[in-house]
Amino acid sequence: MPAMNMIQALNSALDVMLGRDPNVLIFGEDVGYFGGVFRVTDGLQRKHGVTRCFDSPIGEAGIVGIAVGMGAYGLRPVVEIQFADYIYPAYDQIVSEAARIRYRSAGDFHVPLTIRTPYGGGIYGGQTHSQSPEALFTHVAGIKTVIPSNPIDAKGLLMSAIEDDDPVIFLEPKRLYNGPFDGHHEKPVQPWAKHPLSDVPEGYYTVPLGEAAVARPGRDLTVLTYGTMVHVAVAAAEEAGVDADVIDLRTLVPVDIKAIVKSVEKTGRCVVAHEATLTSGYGAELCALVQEHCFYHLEAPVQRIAGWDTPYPHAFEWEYFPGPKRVAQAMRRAMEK
Amino acid sequence: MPAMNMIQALNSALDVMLGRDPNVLIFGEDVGYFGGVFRVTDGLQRKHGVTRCFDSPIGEAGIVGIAVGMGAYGLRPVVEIQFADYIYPAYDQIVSEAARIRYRSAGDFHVPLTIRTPYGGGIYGGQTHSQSPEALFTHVAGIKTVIPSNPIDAKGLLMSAIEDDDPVIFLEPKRLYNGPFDGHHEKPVQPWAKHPLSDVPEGYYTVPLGEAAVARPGRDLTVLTYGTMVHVAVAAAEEAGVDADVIDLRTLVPVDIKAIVKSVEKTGRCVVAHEATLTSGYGAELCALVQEHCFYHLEAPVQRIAGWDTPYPHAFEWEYFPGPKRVAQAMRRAMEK
Amino acid sequence: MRNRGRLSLRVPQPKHRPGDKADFSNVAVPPAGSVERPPVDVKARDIAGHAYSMIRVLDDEAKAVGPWNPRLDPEILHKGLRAMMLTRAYDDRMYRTQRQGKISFYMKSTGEEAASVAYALALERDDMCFPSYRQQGLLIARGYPLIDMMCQCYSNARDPMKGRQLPVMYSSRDYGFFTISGNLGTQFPQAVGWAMASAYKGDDRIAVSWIGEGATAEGDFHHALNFATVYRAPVILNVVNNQWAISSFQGIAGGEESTFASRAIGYGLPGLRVDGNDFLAVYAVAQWAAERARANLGATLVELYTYRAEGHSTSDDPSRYRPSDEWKAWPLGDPIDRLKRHLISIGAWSEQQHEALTEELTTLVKETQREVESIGTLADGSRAPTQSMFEDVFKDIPWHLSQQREQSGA
Amino acid sequence: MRNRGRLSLRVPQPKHRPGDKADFSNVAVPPAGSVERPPVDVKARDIAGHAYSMIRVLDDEAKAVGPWNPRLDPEILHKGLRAMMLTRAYDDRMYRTQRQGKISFYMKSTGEEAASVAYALALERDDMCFPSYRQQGLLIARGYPLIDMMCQCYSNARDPMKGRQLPVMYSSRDYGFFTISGNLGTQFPQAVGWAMASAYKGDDRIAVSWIGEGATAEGDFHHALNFATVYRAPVILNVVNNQWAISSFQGIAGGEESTFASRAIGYGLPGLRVDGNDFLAVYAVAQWAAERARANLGATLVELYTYRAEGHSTSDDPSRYRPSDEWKAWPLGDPIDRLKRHLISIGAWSEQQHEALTEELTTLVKETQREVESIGTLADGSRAPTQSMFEDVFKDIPWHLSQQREQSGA
Ligand SMILES: Cc1ncc(C[n+]2csc(CCOP(=O)(O)OP(=O)(O)O)c2C)c(N)n1
Ligand SMILES: Cc1ncc(C[n+]2csc(CCOP(=O)(O)OP(=O)(O)O)c2C)c(N)n1
Ligand SMILES: [Mg+2]
Ligand SMILES: [Mg+2]
Repeated sequence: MPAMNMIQALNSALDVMLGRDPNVLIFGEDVGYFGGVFRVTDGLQRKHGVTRCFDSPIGEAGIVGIAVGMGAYGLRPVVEIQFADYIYPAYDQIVSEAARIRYRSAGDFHVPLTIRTPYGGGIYGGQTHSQSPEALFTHVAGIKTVIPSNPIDAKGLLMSAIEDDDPVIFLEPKRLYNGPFDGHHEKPVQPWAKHPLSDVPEGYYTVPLGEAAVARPGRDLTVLTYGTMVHVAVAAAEEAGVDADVIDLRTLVPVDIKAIVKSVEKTGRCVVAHEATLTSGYGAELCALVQEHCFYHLEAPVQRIAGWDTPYPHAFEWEYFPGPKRVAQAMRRAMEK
Repeated sequence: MPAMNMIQALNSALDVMLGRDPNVLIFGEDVGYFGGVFRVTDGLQRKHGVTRCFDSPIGEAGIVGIAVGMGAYGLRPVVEIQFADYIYPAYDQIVSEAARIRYRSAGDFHVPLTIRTPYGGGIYGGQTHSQSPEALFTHVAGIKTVIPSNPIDAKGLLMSAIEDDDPVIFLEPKRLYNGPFDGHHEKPVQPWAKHPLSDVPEGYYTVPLGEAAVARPGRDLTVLTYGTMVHVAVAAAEEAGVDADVIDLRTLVPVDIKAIVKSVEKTGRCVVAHEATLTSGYGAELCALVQEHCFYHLEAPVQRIAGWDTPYPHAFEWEYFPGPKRVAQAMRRAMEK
Repeated sequence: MRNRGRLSLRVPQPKHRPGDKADFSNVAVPPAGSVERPPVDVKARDIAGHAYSMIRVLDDEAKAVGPWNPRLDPEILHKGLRAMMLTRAYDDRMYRTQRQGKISFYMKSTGEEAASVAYALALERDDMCFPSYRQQGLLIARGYPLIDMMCQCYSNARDPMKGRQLPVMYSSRDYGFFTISGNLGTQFPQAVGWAMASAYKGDDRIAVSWIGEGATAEGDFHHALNFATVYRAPVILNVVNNQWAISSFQGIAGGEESTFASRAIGYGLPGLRVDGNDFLAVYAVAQWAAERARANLGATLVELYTYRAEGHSTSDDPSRYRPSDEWKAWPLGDPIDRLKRHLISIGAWSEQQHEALTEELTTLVKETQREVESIGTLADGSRAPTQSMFEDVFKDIPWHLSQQREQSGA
Repeated sequence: MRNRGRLSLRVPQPKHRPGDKADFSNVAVPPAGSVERPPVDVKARDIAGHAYSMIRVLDDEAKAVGPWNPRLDPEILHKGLRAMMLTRAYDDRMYRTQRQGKISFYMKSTGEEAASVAYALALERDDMCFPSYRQQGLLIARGYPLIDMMCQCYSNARDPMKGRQLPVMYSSRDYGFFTISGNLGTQFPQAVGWAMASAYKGDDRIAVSWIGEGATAEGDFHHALNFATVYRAPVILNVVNNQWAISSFQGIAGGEESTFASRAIGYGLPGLRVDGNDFLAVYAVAQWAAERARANLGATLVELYTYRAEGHSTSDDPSRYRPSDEWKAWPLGDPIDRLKRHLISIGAWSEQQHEALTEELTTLVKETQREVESIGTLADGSRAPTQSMFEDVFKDIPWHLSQQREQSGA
């Protein structure tokens, strides 16, 4: 099997799905001839034709509104929002429409829509190319939220998302596109090729939505995380010398509560980590779930590590990014008490 | 002092502020000649003139975008979004613009904007007239989120919000407009006039942002809540026979952490209640804060009571609404363990 | 450039408020038959003038005249008349039902029946409609069971929407009627998306949408026109300019500065302005735009010029913001009355037949209502099973919703 | 209606891709001086044709001709030339600086300098600009310290934005330059709001905004035009049609179906289409629209027809999606070259002077850069104090941010 980086894996998922299902089509800003600013749709227009992968006007609300109508017709549109930071104009069509059409019509209509969008920091993108808006979707009934952390999962989850009959927000950790990243920005970039999870099957397979994975098994402490932070957490565990059970949630809604409970009951300690701003982040939900389901197993408060409650400041990339040092500190705090 | 219901109190706040500050102006859908679909701006156009309180096109994004520009000029616009359910088209202008202009310009510009909007259920409004979207704002750095629960607070908080130099989302519990409501929909509606908190000063005063109030002092258990649910929680405490310390948060961001910690340290037990959907609701943040700040005082898991994770279904108003029965159950659960 | 006069802010005001005498003499009403009917493959720019005129077929004597006369069989006219009258009878009944406290809410389409009924008859049965909340005439004209409409309003056990939506928020895939949103404008780009999908699949069905003139201010109006023009989508986009958006008049939506049909011009789309109370004119325009769409020539924007004869909804009292006699002063009359007079003038109808039909439809609605009430009303407790409120959030119920269903005791 | 041909989806394609020879023979370029200059109180509908033509002043011999000739003093022309040349020199330098890895990102405005510089000179100093990211010429023409611009790009200790924003995302209240957003289109309604505020206060200042032709597809474009027309806001709304939006050509924004200036028509606003590379034409149109706005006659939409000569940003490689010689084939030339030739033709400039000025400005930029680098660069660690990242989220720092500041160790 060829080593693929995350871009290649996502590209392969789209290619396979375009090949399998004539109802799949792709559009978004710059995704057609050019292949997307991160090259995820590279070559798809040439291979599958201009009506299957094409450029759209710069109007995110329009993109999603159009896709909702296509979904109602019976297609499976896969749209790209160029950066997650630009998804807000489409928020109404996502929240009021895509998410609620099945419910409000009592199943008469539904929208099998996938919205792909690169999210997260680590690329000096400043306040409008670094955001992690997942919690703004996990609060909305009727949407699934998915975040992969490696090429194999990225491809398998994306194919599942496209086949899913409900709308899926598929957030791609852009800092992981070209290589795993553990937060050590001072170290040279590693390519995915050296990582076992880059060994991606060429054809069709799926990774089911709603199932977490164990990124690093451990006994002392549970880390609940996703996306780029999975790699940061694994590095932090080594650095803190803590035998952490790092759970890569992969799907945020519906979350794999069994995997969470199993791990926290085992370890009795928990750290929750994400890049998004702390307050009302998805970490708050994880804290709440853990204390609801595992209160009597908890030996210390759940520690949240997250982006600060500020916009993402360009010059303070690494002060903002919740890197391994901060995660390791949280692990130690969780272990001390 | 005259008894005012919440609509009159809010109207009075706007009237006083229009009188005090020529930079205050009001606009929104149907707020001008007609005085708003809930009558909150009734009479203001007649009294203060058409340019100080006027109708706008039906475009929430436009309304907020215009207001951001006015704020940058130096005005203090107060805009109405007719129902909180219709705030999503404006989400980008709120999140990417109003919330971040001070930060991104390093203080060169700021936007003293108040966005008023009726929220919450209890009026058989169905999926698009019942929503509680507060958590979609509490996650966003740079916005304050305020929710009053009675006429005195409503007026005082609204005047503070208008005077505040940061953007404020001011959510008005529409089911409380005409009278306090404890969730007993089968009982006849009580007017505010019979309630002590309807004794509203006619002129100018403020209730500071960021300070919670004790709606019902108690020793056994803390309830953290806001808006309509304050009244539901007080009723539930009586019904459950639990001596609950009901904290009316009033401001969600920045939240009054001292009041929270003081109460939970006293009671050791906590229930969090809101109407919004459970998952990633503001209750999750409250759970997380309580367990972070009071872990070693907690004798039982924090209980969350919230709207179910579904859209608000018209025919199931009272099965959806987290009424006193559900809150009382949660109180008993919190007391049992 | 300095020392200019000071600027001032203009806020548009309607000509008349409660207490004033209604007067529409400012509304230019061109004679019926005076607007040219271009071929469907006309260049949009060559008919820019159509956006400022008004396509009318029925003249003051209720005769059908001019190039837009669709020359319909009386059979179709009878169908149209019946559907408009049934829509009105149904609206009247449901309004009163709301006033009696039996349903929570209602929205009438009185005075605007042609805007939906004429379309329903001009379109193919499987063309897809993306309505706003005031096109109940589409369902009625397409023969959707009245009883199902009414059960939806009653939110009872037979409500096809399972009590999930406010009254009037119908949905029927089988009848080509997209689920109505409470959020204004969202259906407009969705219709364009559906039409693009149809074109993508090499289908021959088109999509049609309706938006209120007030809601054209939403961004989705722009997105719809823009995507429609870029991808040449087979879609008809209607602006129902009924002069009012709750309490604000069409000037607050920009209607005093230009027509809504003229919004098409900047996108390079044809914009047609039509007498919305003229059944034949609406039918003819629908036919023209549908033919254009089906010929792969793209979208048309249509302004249906009409008047909202009643309150915005049962929550509204229009006497608070407009003269109560505006509807009577409205220069384009009543679509039902005008079609009735036309049918009489061609000898295909009579006052007696009209009275009998009115009677028949009133009875039909009453009897349907009796049947609906025998199924049950929300107040009696007839409704979908409680546990159904946890269904259809997703295709399959995830763990957290089944847990919540359990907690709810449903 | 059945048995029609099947529909098909049209996706617009540019005429040329890499490897093709660039050819703009399809671009209609009317002769300079051929478009009428109406009085500023003209009715928008009476100049609908202006949206499809092109206002041009400089003819092929670089002579200023026709009714739009603003007849400017050479002094102003010299100012304009200098500001355009400084903008280009600055852009070139910063681009190279990014390539050297000293700054993280950059966006040039090459070929579009007139779109901002001519405006800056035609407006009053205290009129408020709401730019997108390609109007650095405004700051330069208004005399904003080059060193501060550069420090912003370096995110160093003197960056007025305290390192909070990507390079080029300037802000200066003092110079009437609104803080640039990374989100496209949001500034357009904000400008209208500012203008409405000015009118509300009886002020005489107007607002001006710029948006790319690609970004006109955002809803905010529609909101801006709609609110501007309804409240007759004193604002000038510019669409910079530079033919490209990253990799997608203007047809993807609807530009093949109509002009962007014509979008004004449906709102009842004047829409003027201008040769954006003609300094005098841009100046004249800015003057006209400003006069109209200041006379309380409302907004104007201006399409500045130009060409993005370089990549979208330093992250972009245009040779992947368009012929590399497009810029050379562009029929409207280079705004700097055209103004230079005009000045020479009227005897107010010479090749020698031009060379000397180029030299002077290159040196100025270089010396400024030296000064900036002596203050420091992000890579060296020169930047605002770390704790400042917790400031300006709110006016006052709330408890949770001061706690986080503490936790951060800043
Ligand atoms: C996004 C959104 N904003 C506001 C509303 C509230 N609202 C419901 S109907 C209405 C007026 C609509 O007027 P118009 O579009 O002219 O349609 P009409 O009722 O006249 O058919 C308003 C403001 C809404 N439903 N959705
Ligand atoms: C809301 C939003 N969507 C997408 C982007 C990404 N983006 C940045 S610039 C750009 C192209 C803009 O093209 P145009 O408006 O023509 O301006 P130009 O760059 O040509 O000046 C895109 C798609 C963004 N910044 N904001
Ligand atoms: Mg209307
Ligand atoms: Mg461009």
